Amino acid sequence: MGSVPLAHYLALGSALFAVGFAALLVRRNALVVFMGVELMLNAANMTFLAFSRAHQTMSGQAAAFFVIAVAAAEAAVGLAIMIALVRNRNTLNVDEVDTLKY
Amino acid sequence: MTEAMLFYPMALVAIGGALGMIASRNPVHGAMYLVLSFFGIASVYVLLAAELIAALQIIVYAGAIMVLFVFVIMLLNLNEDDLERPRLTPGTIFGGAAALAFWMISFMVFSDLPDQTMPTELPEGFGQVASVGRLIFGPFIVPFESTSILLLVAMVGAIVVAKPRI
Amino acid sequence: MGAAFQNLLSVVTFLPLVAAFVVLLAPEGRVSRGIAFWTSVAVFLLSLGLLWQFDPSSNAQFQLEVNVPWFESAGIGYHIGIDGVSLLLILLTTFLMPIVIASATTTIEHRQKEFAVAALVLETAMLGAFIALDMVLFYVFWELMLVPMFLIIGVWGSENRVYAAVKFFLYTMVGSLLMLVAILYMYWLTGEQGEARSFDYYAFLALEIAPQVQAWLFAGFALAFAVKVPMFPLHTWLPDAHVQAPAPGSVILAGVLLKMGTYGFYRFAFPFFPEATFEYRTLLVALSVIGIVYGSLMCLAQRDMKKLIAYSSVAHLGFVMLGLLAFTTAGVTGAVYQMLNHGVATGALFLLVGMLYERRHSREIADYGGLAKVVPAFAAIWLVVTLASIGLPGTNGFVGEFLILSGSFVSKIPGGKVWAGAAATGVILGAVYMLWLYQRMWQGKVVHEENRSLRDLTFREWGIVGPLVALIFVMGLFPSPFLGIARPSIERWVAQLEKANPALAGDPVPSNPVGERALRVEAVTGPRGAVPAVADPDSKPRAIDPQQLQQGKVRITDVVRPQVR
Amino acid sequence: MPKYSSADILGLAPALVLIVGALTLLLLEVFQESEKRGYQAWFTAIVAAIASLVALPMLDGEAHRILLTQDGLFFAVADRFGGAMAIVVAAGLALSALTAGAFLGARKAERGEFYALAMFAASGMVLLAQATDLLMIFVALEIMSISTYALAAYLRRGMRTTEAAFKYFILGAFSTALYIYGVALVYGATGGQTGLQQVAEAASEGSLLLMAGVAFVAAGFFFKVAAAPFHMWTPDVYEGAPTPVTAFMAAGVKAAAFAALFRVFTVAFGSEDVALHGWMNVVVVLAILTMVVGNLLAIPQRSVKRLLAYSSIAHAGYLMAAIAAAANPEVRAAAGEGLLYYLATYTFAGIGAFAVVAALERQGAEGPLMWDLDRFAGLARVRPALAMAMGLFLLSLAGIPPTAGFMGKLLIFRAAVDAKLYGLVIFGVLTSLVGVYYYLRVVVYMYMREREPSVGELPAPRLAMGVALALAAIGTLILGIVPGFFGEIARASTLALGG
Amino acid sequence: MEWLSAMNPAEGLQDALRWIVLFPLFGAAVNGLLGKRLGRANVHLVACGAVFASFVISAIALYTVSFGDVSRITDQWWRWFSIGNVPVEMSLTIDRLSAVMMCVVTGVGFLIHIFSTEYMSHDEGYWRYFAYLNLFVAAMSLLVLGSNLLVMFVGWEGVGLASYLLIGFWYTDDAKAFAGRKAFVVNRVGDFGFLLGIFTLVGLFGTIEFEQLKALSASITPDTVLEAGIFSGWTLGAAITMACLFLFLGATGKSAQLPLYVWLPDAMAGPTPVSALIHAATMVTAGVYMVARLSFLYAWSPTAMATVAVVGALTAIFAALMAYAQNDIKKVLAYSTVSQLGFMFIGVGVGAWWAAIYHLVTHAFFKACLFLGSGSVMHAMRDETDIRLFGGLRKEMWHTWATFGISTIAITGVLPLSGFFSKDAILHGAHANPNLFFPWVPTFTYAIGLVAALSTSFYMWRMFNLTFHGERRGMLEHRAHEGGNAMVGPLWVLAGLAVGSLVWGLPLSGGARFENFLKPVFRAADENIARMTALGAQKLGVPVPPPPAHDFAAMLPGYLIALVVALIGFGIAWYLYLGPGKDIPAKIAQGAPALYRAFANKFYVDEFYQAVIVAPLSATARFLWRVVDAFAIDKLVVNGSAVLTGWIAQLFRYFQDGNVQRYAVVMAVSAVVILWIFLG
Repeated sequence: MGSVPLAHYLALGSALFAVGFAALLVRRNALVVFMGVELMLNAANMTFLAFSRAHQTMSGQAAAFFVIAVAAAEAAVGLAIMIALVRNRNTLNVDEVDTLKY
Repeated sequence: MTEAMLFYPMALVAIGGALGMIASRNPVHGAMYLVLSFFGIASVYVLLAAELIAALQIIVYAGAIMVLFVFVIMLLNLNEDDLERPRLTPGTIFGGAAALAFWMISFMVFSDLPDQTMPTELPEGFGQVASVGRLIFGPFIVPFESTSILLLVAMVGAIVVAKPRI
Repeated sequence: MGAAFQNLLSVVTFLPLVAAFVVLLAPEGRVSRGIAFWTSVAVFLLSLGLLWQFDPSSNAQFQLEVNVPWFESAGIGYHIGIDGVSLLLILLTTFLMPIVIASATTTIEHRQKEFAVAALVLETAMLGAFIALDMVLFYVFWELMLVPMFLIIGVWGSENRVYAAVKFFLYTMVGSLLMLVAILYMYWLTGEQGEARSFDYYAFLALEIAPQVQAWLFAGFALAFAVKVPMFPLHTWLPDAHVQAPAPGSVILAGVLLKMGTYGFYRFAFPFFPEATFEYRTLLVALSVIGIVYGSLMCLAQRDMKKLIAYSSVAHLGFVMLGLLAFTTAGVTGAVYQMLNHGVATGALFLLVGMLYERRHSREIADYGGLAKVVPAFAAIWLVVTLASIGLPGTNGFVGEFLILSGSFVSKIPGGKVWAGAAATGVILGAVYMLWLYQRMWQGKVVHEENRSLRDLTFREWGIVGPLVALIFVMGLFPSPFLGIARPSIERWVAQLEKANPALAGDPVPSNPVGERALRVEAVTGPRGAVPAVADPDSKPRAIDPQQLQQGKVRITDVVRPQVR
Repeated sequence: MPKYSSADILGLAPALVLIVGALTLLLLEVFQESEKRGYQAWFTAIVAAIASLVALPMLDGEAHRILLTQDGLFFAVADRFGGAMAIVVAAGLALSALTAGAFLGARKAERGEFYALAMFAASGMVLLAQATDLLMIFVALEIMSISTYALAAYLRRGMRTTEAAFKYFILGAFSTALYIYGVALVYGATGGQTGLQQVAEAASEGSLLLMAGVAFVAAGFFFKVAAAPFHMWTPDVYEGAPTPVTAFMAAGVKAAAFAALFRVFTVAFGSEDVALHGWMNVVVVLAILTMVVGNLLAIPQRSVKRLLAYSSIAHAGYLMAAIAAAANPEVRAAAGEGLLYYLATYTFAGIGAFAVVAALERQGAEGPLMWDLDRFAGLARVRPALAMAMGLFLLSLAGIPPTAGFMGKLLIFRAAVDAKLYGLVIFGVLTSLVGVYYYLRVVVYMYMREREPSVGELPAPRLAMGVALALAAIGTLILGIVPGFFGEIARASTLALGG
Repeated sequence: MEWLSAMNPAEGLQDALRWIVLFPLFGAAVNGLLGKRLGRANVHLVACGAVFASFVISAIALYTVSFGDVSRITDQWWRWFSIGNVPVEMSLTIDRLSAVMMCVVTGVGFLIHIFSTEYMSHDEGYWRYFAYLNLFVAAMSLLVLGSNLLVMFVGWEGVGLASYLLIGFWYTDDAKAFAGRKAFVVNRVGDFGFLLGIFTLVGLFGTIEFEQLKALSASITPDTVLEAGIFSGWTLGAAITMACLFLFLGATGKSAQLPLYVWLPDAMAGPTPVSALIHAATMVTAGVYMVARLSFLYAWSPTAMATVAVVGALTAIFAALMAYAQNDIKKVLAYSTVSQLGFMFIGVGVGAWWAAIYHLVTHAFFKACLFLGSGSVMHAMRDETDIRLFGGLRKEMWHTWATFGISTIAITGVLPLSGFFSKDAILHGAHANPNLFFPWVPTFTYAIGLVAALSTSFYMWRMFNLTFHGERRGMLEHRAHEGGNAMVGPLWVLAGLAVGSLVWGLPLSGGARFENFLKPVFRAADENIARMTALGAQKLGVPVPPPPAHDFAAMLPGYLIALVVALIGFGIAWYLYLGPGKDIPAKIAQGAPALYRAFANKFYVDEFYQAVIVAPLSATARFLWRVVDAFAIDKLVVNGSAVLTGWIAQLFRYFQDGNVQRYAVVMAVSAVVILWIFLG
């Protein structure tokens, strides 16, 4: 006891990924869907950092840094798109955004 | 000893927050749960000797991004009718199953790893601002500078998209 | 000019394409028509120059070869060259094109300029396919043909034209694409067996391919060509395409495009895969014979004259395939000749149909009847063409059919006698349906009032069908000049296949030992009264040497032509 | 610490030129009056031209590893492959920009931001093609993606535009997450490496962890290249986005993504264990699936834009075939040649076709009617040149000689045959036959139908559009008739990639 | 005649032979292309002149081969093409056989041309008519003169074409157009056999030249088992039999034998002079000529010979029976022609070659005369052909009556006219020539031949009596009148020839003149028969039968029987149609209506063919088209695959339902599946 095995960190990461996955697939609210994506990015970060520590290489931390930056950028544009969507459709329910089909 | 004592509760917080996000009907509540989860995650980051990233996690994610989320939610001013009711559709079933399957598979993968123990000794300044900074501004200069373009793009893009008229 | 002369083959091939661009920029009407027509005439005249450059007695497999890299890193070359057979087909093409373009002046009622462009592009594509000795180059031309033909059917066709055009395109493309796969496989093989990977004809020819693999590759090639021929049961695009195409389109389609399939078999499929060819020959022979009989029977059931002629093409091309598959000099010669014949005769028929359609706007046979009284010259020409189509001796059709049937009868096809016999019933059926058509359209009484005032052939129309009718007789009576061009190539070809399997290919020996002896004597002394060892058996026999007569080297006749008058 | 040199700057020059161009436009936009924006499209085209010019030196010479550290870390490379891709991307940018100039001009919606975003996206694409590190790829991918999200949403007054952008964004973010998670696993599996070569060295055998990483990285890429079953966003997004953007997405995004996919899969995951016995079969299946789905679903479409969207999926299938062939180290060079050539042909023909759609798009209407086949009816009479150009593009897309598309298909199928993927090739040719059917349908409408007055007036022809179409047509013809020229480049560049 | 031999006729004739063909061909071309503008007189001049020129050359050639130094003259024209390494020469050759044929063709042809100038004087298509007629003569000349099977075949089909054109001359009448077509198609069935025969010979001997075949045939051993070529495993005799039978199929088509005779009665739709020339005198004898030409081959095949003889005999009797109940003057003559052709085939079938040719020649004269006579009657009777309406025409048309009568005497075989000798020569050959292989054949053919001869006599006299004697039974108001010189002249010339040609058949000591005249031609055949007989005898273990005697003494019993038979026929016809038994035919018709109808309807052979061949064929065609072609292949397979693709596309399309989350689920599931696969 004392030190936590690598697998547990990774499992935590994959658990977060799975939850984000689920949020993305199950929830109808576009914002919550997007939050799921954010969670998945965090899962990736968790994995990076776990391995970074396991292998004692810091490039994993640099990677996490980039992931956070990307997440921020995505959030900016993504939220802007949702604003535009609500302006047009007055809804954030992904089920209702389906005029383009077949 | 301390690692385990900190890890499992924090992991629980992270997972719980995430599950709370999924479970809450109101997106604002969801966002709050997510912030909670992020805090948990950041704590685990600390355990992983990534102080800088943990700080960034709090500042950028919990601080900036989630505020942005909440701001948007408020801006859009959703009322009660917009709150979704949980439904079981083929999509949700398959989605949930896929997520679960993924998690199961990941167990298989991770348990297969040959070396499970975390090294206790870490190099000097591992995960500290200085060393990570040297890394990022040194070998990682190309992706780092690209990130600046990325952020610029995001800014321009957000403005273009969110501007009321063209 | 010198360079143009040296590259005459390329000039002939690409001149129409250049003209197509010029026409595209020219104003609609007389000018663009004129450019198109005179270009095609010029191309024909230039292709006569090819005749002059071509040396039939040469031992080279191909002549006028040009081989320059085109896409060097991929092993694709601009490799062209002709043998006697392709030369004949080139001449057929260039000969038909001016006629087609001239006939389009009246039969094509709108967008004549675009038609001329399509026709010229098509000409380049067809000529290119006949000269290409690089598989990719060939494939490029082969597929390029589809586009203008598609437009010709689809834009200028009759009521159901779009269906027919699309069907034509897709149907013929199915096979081609599988052929492409086969080509690519063989290309890979050239890398395995040779130094450099190449799409070159010779490289493909030199491949040694395991029999099971050959079967697959052969299937790919054969499918492409069989669709184009078209062989039963892959023929159903043809009636639609023919019926819907405008008359000039049908002429090109029947006259040249169908020959692409048989030419492909001749040039590529059989020489590349001799083992597979022999393995599946019986099947192909059976399909050819079925095609002959089946096509003829189809004709008996048609009410639309273009459809009838289209199905008759199925039968005629069945003959061609049978002749090719005989792998005897006679059969292949006949097949090649029949390709030309079919181009001339069926081309002429479609032209005539077009002229009728122009007058009456109907393809229903029932809408005609008794026309010979009204338009006798028209009827006479039609009859002549009909006779050529059913292979009356004296017309070109006979020579081809006879050579094919005799060539396959005496060939080493297992059961060749029976197949040839079955095919020969096509001769009967051909007469049945063609003459029935003639009777229904031209004989009897005039039953439709509007037919009473039909115009007979105009001067221009005479000019269009005249050359074809003349050619029918010239080719029927004097086939030797035509066959002489192709004969050495064909003999080489047959010898090549005979080498691959002497038990199944090659010229027959007479069954009777006595006959064999006679033939050997013939070979030494030449036929009755001819000088020994005549290089070209098709040339006119020359006078006899009296000395040989005395020495008994020359055989029996009671009176021989004296050398000096 | 890396050592800087001018070669490093030159190696990044194409991307830098594009970025500088974008920044210039952004700055100029501040001082811009609304009527005088006509130059922006031309400006973009010129910047693209300069970018491709500065990419030319990359085409001959040694690959230069940009900012190589002592540890052997480097994130991008200036090699032939990258140079060739930069040129293809620049061509796509120029054509789309000119198309957009006409398109937006007609809608009075020209803004500098549009072109700036396009140039940013292009710079992302160039970087993507040059990137040699999974993280660098991630960043470049995001530059490209985020720009295109914004571009897709550009005409946000249209309902469809925002919907398209929304879908694109949600799924794009999802795929990004998949990708980066995969990178993280690869990172773990290789003992902390993300550079492609380092990964290759560390992971010649496929451990479970590595293969899981490869799976997620692949899934991320499959989304970007629109391979079935990750393709489902494509028709919707392509239909909803402004047509010039669609053109740019179909050609540029796909080209860059395929370039990166090729580089990653051959360099990092190219060992026999990982490739030949690993991802190849999956890619084969997906390639077949993509070809089938793309071609099949294009058949019932009446909206030409959507039809072309499905067709672009089909083309992704053919490109996937090249990837599958590249699993075999022996045919990797041939596969890369085919891929690169095909991308170039698709850039010209695909953008050309979308440009024609843009030129005919019905203004003021919403819905599929905007691009209905009826809009194309009788086009050959009204606008013969436009119809002819469209015909040419469609023939190229259908792979009929002597257009570029044929040569592209030939090279790809050649590679697949070399790799003994006969089933794939046969599926390829058969589905391309299906493709011919729907391409011909458009030709049928253009040449064989009469124009109905009810479909509305055609927009007036515009110079930028004409130039774009002419360039695309010339490119399509040249790549088809004189294949040697670009073929050599493609061959040399993939040979150098270390096949 | 000094000048003729001085210029070395053989040499001069070499190039002249082609003119036999070319003159009429040019005549046809000139009349066909320009005839409309030339004017009637010029058209006549061209047509008759061309044929006459041919006749003159033929006559000179006949003289040369009969009395000159050479027995054969060959004109090498040009090399047509080659069947592989078998050259096909367009070359003409004339020997005694073909010279006789040529003289008959051009001579009778010329007379008929002359006759036609008046007969066709009212037809506006006269120029066309003469063009066709000239074309026919040209083609027939080619047929006769061809030095190989293929040139013969050119003529063979050429005469078919001319026949087609002339039968359908009045093409606005659908029935006539149909008759022409029927003739052509039925002939094509025969030609099919002819072609296969040629192929067989090519495969067997590698040559198609008559002279080469003849030379080769001398050294044949029929039971050799062949080793090489397409007939390996066959015996040589079997292969030759196959060739001969195929060629004979061709002959049955052209010469209207069972089972392909059906076209000839219908061919009477053409102008009557055409019937005289083509369907009586010349073209229909081509089959006989061909068999005679190839006699040296048939000699090696007893089976083929027997087949020829039996088919000839059956045709002779069958056609004669059908002629009983015909009321159309031309139809009677048509069946009579078929019947007489049967006689000729008996002749060639039993090896009495010269007799067959002799009958061919005499038949040409009297049958042409009969046809022209019937034409004269029709000309006088407003184109009416029903003999029931005639009667007593003797008074109005004396010349016609006289010439018709002479010819009838000739055809019925009454002493001493030519028909008697020619027919009897055949009958004599039939019963006297031994047949080791099929011993029943001589008896059979002889018996049938006698019955046929009796029938011939009966129906010919019946027709003659009904037409020219008794009282007019119809068209009472119409006054018949004799034609002009152009019509009467040829009648008399032909009648004269019918009488005069008897001199060749007189049974002199050492054989008839004609027999000796043709001996060189048939020497090879006779020798081959002798060889074959010797071989057969050796095999069967019987002595070689002696050759039959054919001097007058040996033939006398046969003559008497034949004469009696002819007279019985005459007697019955007189009794039933002029004498006291006038009402018996009607009674028979009433008493046995089925029998009568069967006779009158030609035993329903046409109907039989219609039901067994034509109708099934067209039904099959329709079925194949509608069901196999249009439905099974095109709709089901071709379009079906397209439609199926479309359906699948439509089905899959609805998976694309626009819901982004659905897409995400698909992506996610796929990703997981891929992961699973990657992990193995």
